[in-house]
Amino acid sequence: MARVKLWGSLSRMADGQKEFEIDAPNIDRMLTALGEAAPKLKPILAKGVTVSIDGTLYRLDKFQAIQPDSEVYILPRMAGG
Amino acid sequence: MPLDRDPADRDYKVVGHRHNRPDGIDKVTGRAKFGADMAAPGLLHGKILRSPHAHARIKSIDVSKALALEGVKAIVTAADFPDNPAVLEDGELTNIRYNVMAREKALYDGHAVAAVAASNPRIAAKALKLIEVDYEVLPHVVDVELAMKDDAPILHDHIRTEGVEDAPDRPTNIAERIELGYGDVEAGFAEADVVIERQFRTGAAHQGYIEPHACLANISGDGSGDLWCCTQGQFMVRDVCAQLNGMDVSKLRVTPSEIGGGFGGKTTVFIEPVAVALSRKAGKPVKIVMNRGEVFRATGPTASSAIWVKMGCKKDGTITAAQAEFKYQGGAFPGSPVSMGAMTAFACYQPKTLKAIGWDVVTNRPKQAAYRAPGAPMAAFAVESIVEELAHTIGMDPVDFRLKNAATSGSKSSYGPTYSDIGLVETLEAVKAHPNYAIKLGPNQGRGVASGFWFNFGGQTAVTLNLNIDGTVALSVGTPDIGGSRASMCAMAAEELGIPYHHVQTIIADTGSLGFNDVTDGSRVTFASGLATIEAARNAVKVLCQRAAKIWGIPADAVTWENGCAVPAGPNAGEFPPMTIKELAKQAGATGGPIAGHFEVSADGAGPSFATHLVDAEVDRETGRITILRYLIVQDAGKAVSPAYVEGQMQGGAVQGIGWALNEEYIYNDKGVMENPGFLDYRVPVASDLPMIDTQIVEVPNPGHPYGVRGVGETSIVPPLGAVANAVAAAVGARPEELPMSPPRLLKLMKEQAQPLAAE
Amino acid sequence: MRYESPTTIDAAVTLLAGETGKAHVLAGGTDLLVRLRSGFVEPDLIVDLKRIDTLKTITLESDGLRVGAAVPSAELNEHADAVAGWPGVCEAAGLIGSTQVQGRATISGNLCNASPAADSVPAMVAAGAIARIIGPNGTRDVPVEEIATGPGKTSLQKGEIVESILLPKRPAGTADAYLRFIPRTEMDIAVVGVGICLTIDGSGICTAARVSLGAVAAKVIIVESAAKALIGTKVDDAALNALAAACSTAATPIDDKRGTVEFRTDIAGTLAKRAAAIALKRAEKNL
Amino acid sequence: MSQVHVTTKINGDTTEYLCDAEETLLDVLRDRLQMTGSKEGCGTGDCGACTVIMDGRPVCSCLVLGAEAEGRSVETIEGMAKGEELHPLQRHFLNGAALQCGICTPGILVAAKALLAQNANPTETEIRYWLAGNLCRCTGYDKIIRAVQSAAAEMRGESHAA
Repeated sequence: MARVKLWGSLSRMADGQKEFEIDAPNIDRMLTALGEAAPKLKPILAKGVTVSIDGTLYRLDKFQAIQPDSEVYILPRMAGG
Repeated sequence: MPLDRDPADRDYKVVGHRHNRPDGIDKVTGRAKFGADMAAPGLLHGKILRSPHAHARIKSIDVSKALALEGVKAIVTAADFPDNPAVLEDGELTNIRYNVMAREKALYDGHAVAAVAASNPRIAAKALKLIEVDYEVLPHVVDVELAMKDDAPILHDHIRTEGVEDAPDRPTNIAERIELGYGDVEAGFAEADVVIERQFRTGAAHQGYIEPHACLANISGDGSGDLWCCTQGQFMVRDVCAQLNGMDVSKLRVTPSEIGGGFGGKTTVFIEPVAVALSRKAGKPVKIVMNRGEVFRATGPTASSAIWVKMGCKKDGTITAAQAEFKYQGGAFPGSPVSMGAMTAFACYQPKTLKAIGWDVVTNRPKQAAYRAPGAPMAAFAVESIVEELAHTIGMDPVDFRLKNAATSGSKSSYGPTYSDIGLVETLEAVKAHPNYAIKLGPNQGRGVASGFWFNFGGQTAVTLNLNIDGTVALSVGTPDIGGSRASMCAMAAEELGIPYHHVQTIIADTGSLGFNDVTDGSRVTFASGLATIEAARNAVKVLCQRAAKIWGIPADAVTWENGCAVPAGPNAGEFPPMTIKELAKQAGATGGPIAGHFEVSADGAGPSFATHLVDAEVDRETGRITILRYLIVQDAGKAVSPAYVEGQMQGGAVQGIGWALNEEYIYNDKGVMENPGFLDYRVPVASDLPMIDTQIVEVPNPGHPYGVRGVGETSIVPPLGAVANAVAAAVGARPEELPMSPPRLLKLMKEQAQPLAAE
Repeated sequence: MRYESPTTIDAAVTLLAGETGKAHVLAGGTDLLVRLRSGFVEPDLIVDLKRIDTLKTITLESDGLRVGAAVPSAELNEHADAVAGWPGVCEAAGLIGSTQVQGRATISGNLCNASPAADSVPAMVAAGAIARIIGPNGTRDVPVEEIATGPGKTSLQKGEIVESILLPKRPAGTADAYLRFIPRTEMDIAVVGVGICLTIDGSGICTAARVSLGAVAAKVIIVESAAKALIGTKVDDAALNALAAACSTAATPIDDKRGTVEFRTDIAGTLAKRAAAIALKRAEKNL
Repeated sequence: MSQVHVTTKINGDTTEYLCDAEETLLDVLRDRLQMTGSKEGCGTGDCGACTVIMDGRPVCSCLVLGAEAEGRSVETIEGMAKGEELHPLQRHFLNGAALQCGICTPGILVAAKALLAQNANPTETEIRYWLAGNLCRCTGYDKIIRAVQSAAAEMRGESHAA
């Protein structure tokens, strides 16, 4: 079970819950499970988020593997200049 | 893509050495073709009519007189960009459509309202004057805090604040509220021995690239065609232009020109969809070139901001609490970089508790575009100002104070995730050890330090490497070269293939020749196109080894690649003299066909970058003018593939930051009209304003890249605002809270607050 | 639009006087072309003065140095007599735009452009420069301070051209200086400009002075009270402070993108002090 | 509207063209003569990207009418290298990484050439002030100044390192 932590204001959309234990093999499954656990998050997740797995940011790759002991953060969508 | 091996063990033959850029000769001889340098037979010239009002309802547009002028071939307005599902389903695309051509309202001074194509630029200019627009001028707002007020003029009827529990039931200019943090900041402040809070403001700075936006569209009667333009992302231009014009993406081919600076400002479209629409309507090629006034009035500056920061620390320097509120206006549409401002603000440190709130606000200004580390420099200015003040207050050396609190490899970042290998501490220690840190200062001089952070990104990337008949290599990448990246690609391909640097020629491919690539942004190119280049080269090497194996009649896995040659893997593989890449290239047709390698990836793992800047400044106490005496940048590049170009990125970013700190800002009059849309009064630094900019590259390898490369383009603009402010504060004994620190502002500050001697 | 490049001043005057539409004179062109391009002016005729040989010369005359209307400021700054005799005017001319602009811009054009912030004008005013005007009704000599009447407006009549500017000869112990304030080091329009010309006698007493301010009023102004503050003094600290106060009092600037009323008022005094100190040093060498 | 006929020398070659009275020399160079090496960054003389040398002086070609070039001599970036041989300034800019995007480079090279023609040994400050009218947004000027210094040294015969 990976610990999935919500960045700042996202937890508002999860009724204040900041952390979820989710068993998912990759980002895509994890986001689906998260959306089911916190339905208000679904539109934000659909708009696009950045996922950090053990400190590495993933903006695109939805099928990046998540290990059971991974630290996962859901961050806002980001762009650079 | 993980780091290959300990870089200390690695002896690079090409990477890390200094090479001339492949585009260099063309650029020093005037041959390089930039956006405005292309012509076509029968070319028409396009010009754009822009709103003179900050906020106005467009009641009607009458183009009949303009259309009747001899030489005018086509006119387009918003009606020529009709609704289609691709646009309507994507909020950002809808906004871009509105931004490139005003619809029911003009939302800022300079907002495009109509466009003309005519047989020469002078006729096009005349035609613009004949277009009659009936405006109903509306109240406007350009200030971020005024725009947040309940009675502010409202730009969009549909905006309701996202990110708040009880979304307002009426329109607002506040597009989004964001929040992040951890721990109990009140408890953190209670634990602190010193608490300092201040309110800061920063002006809107423009990317200020010297090349105005320019493009040439040539669309045939069947709706297919070509577009030539200066952009940071030809694929983005293709997709957006096709979608806004209701074309199949496959019908538009976009070729990127040389790009005369971007800094984030060319990661979106402005004139390109308009040129496509005009060309299609006129049936002729149409070129649009912005003038400098248009660049300032209608392309993206970055956000202006109002930032409140409060921080507390113990006497030993430990930061116990950090709290901030960031208000960023991003112009007429949602999307200011406030969340990145909030996330980067404290990313250099490990405050025990943290709470940050951000507001994304719309105002009657041009839609902001990304500008080098979007959102981060102004946040760092505020935070680094307080950090420096805390250090002085507890009597601690400002570098030691930063070292005490510095984010380290394996520490938890202020925005959440745990850092992998990072190099902040190394930059701080290098600054402390640098001779500049020990130089004695004279009267009215001050020294300032600031650190900065940027995430760095990867993104979608495709690279193709083709072996030529003579053993040289043609490398195609899809990321426009804005900082010397072609040189780095040549170096990485040559390194992998074991051939000389100048045997690789890198080109930026058009959209018809290569798979999709995200725009050049987020300091991603040397990292992402670089790792794709390395992988493409490795794929080519596999093919080369197979061909050698075929020729030698041994198994493919019995061949390895060394120094540009196929060689038997060991004594058991057989006795064959090394076969050079040239010999293999020559026989390619006979051994199975063209030899190539390619690689496509959504690159992640870019690895964040940190920098620390050290600046000495002198203040003329009677006029408020600031002189930068000396400037040092220390930055972690992971692995500097092309050290000279890494230094160039560091120096260029620092000087842009100096400009932002000292003089650059959008100035609006009471009608919401920009007063300084030119290089005369939008004051970017000139050569005589500056000293030499000293650089020192630190290399803490990024574990996410085969060579350890990190992006370097953006971090360099993050520290200078705070570093310069800290130097000025030290020189005058009063703290600048508003940027730019223009002479009138600084003189006023000194009169009101300054101590006779540096007292901080 | 027509472009004409006559080779005599009479031909130029005839062209300008005979034009029924809008006519503009092109000397250096560094302002006119900007306004032309922005559509701010739409002339029917442009008369280029640079083919008129007599306007391209700098001549040492018995009563001073005559600078033709087509002499670019870079050339003025290469002229040894000009730099030695009128350093303030030359340094002001050397501040107009960039190196490239100075290769074209002329002090006559700077004068006729009638910008209150023109760099060379306060220096010329302080130097007591005289503009020679040639027009359909003949030639007249006019003090340069009488040329501009307001921003962009001059006292020149239809068909009249500033043919040259005379920098009058100076008595011993006289020197000038020009200082301006800009936020950068180069490439800006003066936020405040100060031109000062002063004369000292053998004992170091200031016997004559002219002080002129730019960018603090609708046109470049002469500040008599500031001159009085210097005359009769050794240009010591007390005199400099009185000078500064007089300049700040005389300044009636506006708030705009380049500076505030408060800032300009303040800086006018500061710059005047600094310019006077430079002029004094130069004057001491000229004794 | 009749056009103006102009005969002028560009990079040593006698050149004739017709232009509208309103057209600038920069417009003529770029649009009529296809010499696009001179760039337009501002059109108001504030950036220097269009710098050419006219009768020995560097000028902003955006502030010169095409018609004014009659009988003059104009040097542009296209005339700086002699065949394959780069001008020392070009070579030092290339070797010293004194260019990034390259849009300001032609104007800076032409302006620097004019500087070295009148001052073979300029100080850092003299170079910085001479080039103050040439904006560069990429480099922070450091490597540009160094390249001008090293090219000047080579041209004085002090150094052949390039």
